[in-house]
Amino acid sequence: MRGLIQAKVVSQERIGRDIFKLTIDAGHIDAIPGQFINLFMDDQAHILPRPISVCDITDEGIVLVYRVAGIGTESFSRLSAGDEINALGPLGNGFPIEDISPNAHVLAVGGGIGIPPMLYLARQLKSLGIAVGAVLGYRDEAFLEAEFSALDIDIYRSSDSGAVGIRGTVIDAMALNEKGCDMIFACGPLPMLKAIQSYAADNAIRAYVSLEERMACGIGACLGCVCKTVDIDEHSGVHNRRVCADGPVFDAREVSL
Amino acid sequence: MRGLIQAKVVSQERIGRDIFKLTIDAGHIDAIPGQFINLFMDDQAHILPRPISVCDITDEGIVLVYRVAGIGTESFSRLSAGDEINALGPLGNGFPIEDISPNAHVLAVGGGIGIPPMLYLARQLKSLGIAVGAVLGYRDEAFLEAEFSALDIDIYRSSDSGAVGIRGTVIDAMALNEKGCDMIFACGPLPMLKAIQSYAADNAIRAYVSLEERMACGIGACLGCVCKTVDIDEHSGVHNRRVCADGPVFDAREVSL
Amino acid sequence: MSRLSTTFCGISFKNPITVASGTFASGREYSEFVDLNRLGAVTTKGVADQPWSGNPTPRVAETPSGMLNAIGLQNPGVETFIERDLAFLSDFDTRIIVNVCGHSIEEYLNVVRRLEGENIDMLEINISCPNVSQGGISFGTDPAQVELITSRIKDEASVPVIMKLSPNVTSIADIARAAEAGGADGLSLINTITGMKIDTVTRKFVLANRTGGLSGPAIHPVAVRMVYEAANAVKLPIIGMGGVTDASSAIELMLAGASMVAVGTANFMDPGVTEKILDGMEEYVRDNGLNNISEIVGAAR
Amino acid sequence: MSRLSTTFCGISFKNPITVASGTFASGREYSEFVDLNRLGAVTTKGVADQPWSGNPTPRVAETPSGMLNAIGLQNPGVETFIERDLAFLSDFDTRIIVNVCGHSIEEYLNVVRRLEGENIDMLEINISCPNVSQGGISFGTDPAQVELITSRIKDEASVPVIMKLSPNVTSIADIARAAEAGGADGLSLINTITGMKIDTVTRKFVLANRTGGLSGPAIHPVAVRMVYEAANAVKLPIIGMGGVTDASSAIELMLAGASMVAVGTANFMDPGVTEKILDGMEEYVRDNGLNNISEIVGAAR
Ligand SMILES: Cc1cc2nc3c(=O)[nH]c(=O)nc-3n(C[C@H](O)[C@H](O)[C@H](O)COP(=O)(O)OP(=O)(O)OC[C@H]3O[C@@H](n4cnc5c(N)ncnc54)[C@H](O)[C@@H]3O)c2cc1C
Ligand SMILES: Cc1cc2nc3c(=O)[nH]c(=O)nc-3n(C[C@H](O)[C@H](O)[C@H](O)COP(=O)(O)OP(=O)(O)OC[C@H]3O[C@@H](n4cnc5c(N)ncnc54)[C@H](O)[C@@H]3O)c2cc1C
Ligand SMILES: Cc1cc2nc3c(=O)[nH]c(=O)nc-3n(C[C@H](O)[C@H](O)[C@H](O)COP(=O)(O)O)c2cc1C
Ligand SMILES: Cc1cc2nc3c(=O)[nH]c(=O)nc-3n(C[C@H](O)[C@H](O)[C@H](O)COP(=O)(O)O)c2cc1C
Ligand code: FES
Ligand code: FES
Repeated sequence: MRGLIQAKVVSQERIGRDIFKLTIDAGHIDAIPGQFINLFMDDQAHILPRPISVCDITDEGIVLVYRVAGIGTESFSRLSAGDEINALGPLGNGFPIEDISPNAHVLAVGGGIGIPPMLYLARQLKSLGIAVGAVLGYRDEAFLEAEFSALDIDIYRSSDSGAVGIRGTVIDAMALNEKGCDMIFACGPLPMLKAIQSYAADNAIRAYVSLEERMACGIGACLGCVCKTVDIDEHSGVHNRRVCADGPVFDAREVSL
Repeated sequence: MRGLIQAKVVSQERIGRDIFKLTIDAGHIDAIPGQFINLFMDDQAHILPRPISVCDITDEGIVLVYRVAGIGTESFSRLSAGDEINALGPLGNGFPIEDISPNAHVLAVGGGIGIPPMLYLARQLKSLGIAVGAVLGYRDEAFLEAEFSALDIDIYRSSDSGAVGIRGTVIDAMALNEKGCDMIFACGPLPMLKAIQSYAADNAIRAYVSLEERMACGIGACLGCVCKTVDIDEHSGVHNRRVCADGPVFDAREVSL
Repeated sequence: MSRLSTTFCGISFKNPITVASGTFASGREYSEFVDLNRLGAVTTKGVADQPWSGNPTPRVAETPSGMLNAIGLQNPGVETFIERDLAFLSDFDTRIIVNVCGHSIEEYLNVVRRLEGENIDMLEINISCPNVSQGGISFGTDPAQVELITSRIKDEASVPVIMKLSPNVTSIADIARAAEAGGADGLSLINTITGMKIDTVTRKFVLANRTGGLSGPAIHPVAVRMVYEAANAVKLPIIGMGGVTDASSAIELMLAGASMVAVGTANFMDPGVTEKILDGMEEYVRDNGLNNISEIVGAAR
Repeated sequence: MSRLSTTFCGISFKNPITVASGTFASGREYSEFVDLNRLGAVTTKGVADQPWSGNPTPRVAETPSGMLNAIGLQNPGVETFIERDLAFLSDFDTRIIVNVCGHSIEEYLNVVRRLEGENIDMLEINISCPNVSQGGISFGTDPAQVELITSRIKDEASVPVIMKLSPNVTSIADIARAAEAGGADGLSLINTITGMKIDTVTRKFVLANRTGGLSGPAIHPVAVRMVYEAANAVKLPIIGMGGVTDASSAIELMLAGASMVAVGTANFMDPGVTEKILDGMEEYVRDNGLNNISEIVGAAR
């Protein structure tokens, strides 16, 4: 039976102005890139979980990279080695890396705090022998640079300010890739995902996008976190799918963003 | 202007099965014996303060001794040196030690978790040159023994089980005092205070009792913590006085227990 | 016989713990985290005669010791529910309470009729649904409507009918009496209290629906009071709910007058919470020398 | 002119922050912790024509992110209030809002009449008091009673009359409209939501009075919703309250439609909280480039 995991903080590091890298030991956990972990606050006043994507899995534990966005992430940023934190996961479906043909060329596109899950994704794709490049769109400050460099893959960077890579969006950065691609895996803010969705449609490339939605249960029971679908969804019987359980990764053709 | 004090934990020590001694540095604080400090939990789900009597004031800070009775005291018991805790105080009136005639003989009577404030009371009385003896009624386990012994005053002990001092109540232990007394200062459970009240009335001894009541504001504004008074109280206009602001110490003749 | 076993509306339950409708779907997702066989009953998400799309997102928001939801009763309709969800649940040794919603009395009756003969133990009628013929105001706030809808459903149902009351009323006792007058077999309360949250930076309503239902620990004291008032107003047995997170908060509702207790929002805080509550109840029964947990129903004094 | 200054019922206030009646007495105790001159107004504890003893203790209890109180409106009566409390407050440069209670319309009127000519700025009428002539049910839950008591008080009062509404009603909009029909100058809401707590070990009601009023952060979402509904139902200006603990929760009530905000239970969590809220509001006004805080009243969308 699965359950709430009392995880132990292995380490915490500030890797950007308001970005932190938290490694937790949650026992043996296998995750698919794109899956997420629900973190709970140690405070009975704040009852809902905070979903954070798996950024990496190392010998030390699960690596989670997050931006301080509010009271929950702020409280996580104060944790240090040895502290305990309740976690649930891994949750969600993850990117369909097992279904990719071995000679495909994949672009892993991350924007902002959608960058972290691209690290684990790219690493796993590479270990499956699949050609992968990373397209990373920052605001104005780079993070996880060493980790991405260590992957030894093609990386195309952009930023809003031009401080990192070219000035522009991830779509602009994708133009730097001259190797072409058959598949895009993307995570980032909604406008970026919309742009990926039309880019993929226009160029007849398959794309999978990882969505965000406010969550309560995180496991598909409360229907709090749905996204709109083009067709009637078999499970819901309506044009809704559950981001936490049916996603967070969706075929870009099936969702209305 | 007074305000919430961000106190620092100097030390915490377990001194009984479920009894802890917490020393906090709350800046320079002068307290009258019988006054209390409101401690706050670091948890937005638990919003009311926990009143704890001043057990002692040393060079290190304010000493508070408390029994784990619920979620608040349980959370305090997990604090250790260097942690922060919000505190308000000292609050309340305290025992009228300044009004005692220099040749009076005072008995400081503490029952259970009403024992700790008797330490500071006895020490202060002694330093004013007033003759004081302590009557301490335990459940079955002694605590603060060394601290009381160090005062070098007469001590009469009783316990429910007989494990400490004589088997019986503080009234029984008071009988061991052959020096007589002109004044009783008491803190402890309600049945004990009632017994003190009638003992004092029967023996025409003045007595002051420290009462407990559920509190919200702790400063006399919310009227949450009243006790019944024999006469109409001038402030309230009715037979009620505020335990937090007019007490917690009352002349035993003025309250209906 | 277990000391937690109980009887409610003439039906035996292995224990008084069920889940609050809409927080547990039909149990499939939570079956990875909870042994459904341990629960007294599974209460399923509100089901209508047709699929409902529910509200736009965001549908949930956190509030102090609570949350707001405006799911809008999304459900796949009674056909899919029977084929998929009832079929799934029938493999477990637990009672099945089906929560029903509708926009009109006719829609409720369609669901009730369609469920006739299916493997279900009780019906729980959610009367906080928007009543289209009354301009979207819920059925549950007007005693006359409550009595009417109760009696209409009772006419058609062959299993016990539990009316689920809304707390957004001046007198829960009046509503409880109306349900009793309509022939209800039991009551369940409380549904969520209507609330709202606004983002002070964007000045936007946090929920797309503007208002949502407040649930979780924050509302527990209101639930205890309303269960107490309802239990003192009528003779019907009550399923209490609202902010239950542990054995103690469940027991409080029973002391106030509830015969069974449903756990809702707490499932989101810990998916295994229902089993922990059951463990805590066993301990309570033992520590207090009770022969059966039902001895404490309405025992507060 | 400060960017927090505001006008309410034609009276100018240096800022929109006051305190919730009954949580701040008449300001004397809190004056050790707060510079009363900084507050827009002090709202005093409910005062009756005679001293009231209130309820037996325990009168307060903690609940998740909230508390219950059953003080029972203990007060020393209007004579002592005028002599002692009004005299004390008149030394400060802040507005004075006097909260009034009574068991009958006559008792309310006695207080209102006695306060005529005294140095007060507004009356706030607490209609959650037990109405003796109606069997102890509060005045505030029946629109007809609300309209009647409002108009009777308006007939006698020479300062603006704010009706303080109870949230324990099916439709806060109906009650707001009744107050408006009765001639109220403004509304204040919400009073506490009735709740209950039971000790599972002793099986006793934690409050001697059994039920108490729930206040604090737990009820904030309900307060926001009710302020929004009332603001959309009537043209009267509103003092919003319920669970305000910081500038953000105060601003939320203003975005929902409150022109002023009262801070209650939060004073118990930090006696200096009102000044911190004012600091936070100044920052908000600056950060958002507002000319005046009142620009945000009802601005949620
Ligand atoms: C599947 C998924 C994966 C995510 N992965 C990451 C990640 O790897 N790194 C990262 O920094 N952030 C990630 N997020 C966003 C992250 O969950 C929010 O930033 C975080 O919950 C904010 O919590 P808070 O308490 O700091 O903010 P508050 O605004 O105080 O949170 C209040 C409530 O709103 C919810 N909430 C607030 N923002 C969001 C949001 N953007 N999405 C969903 N719920 C939100 C919170 O969970 C909480 O319940 C992810 C979100 C989802 C849905
Ligand atoms: C003036 C005064 C002085 C006190 N001095 C001491 C002391 O020196 N050492 C000590 O161990 N205890 C003392 N107490 C009792 C102490 O305040 C309670 O044991 C403590 O508040 C319990 O909090 P909790 O969260 O652990 O228990 P819970 O039962 O979880 O508390 C729930 C709520 O009830 C209140 N409460 C519970 N028990 C009491 C009580 N007996 N009196 C008042 N409020 C209560 C809490 O403050 C809180 O608001 C004193 C009480 C008062 C009024
Ligand atoms: C996400 C969510 C969905 C809900 N859906 C329903 C529903 O479909 N039908 C219903 O009668 N009540 C529904 N409720 C109300 C709960 O069943 C319950 O009455 C309420 O949440 C109070 O209990 P709690 O505080 O334990 O959650 C829902 C509550 C939540 C939080
Ligand atoms: C201890 C206490 C006493 C109160 N006394 C009164 C009162 O005398 N008159 C009144 O109208 N409201 C009274 N109230 C209600 C508050 O004024 C306020 O409406 C309510 O507490 C909600 O605000 P809050 O959550 O900020 O406390 C009292 C509230 C508390 C907690
Ligand atoms: S968060 Fe509950 S269904 Fe997704
Ligand atoms: S606790 Fe508020 S008056 Fe004593």
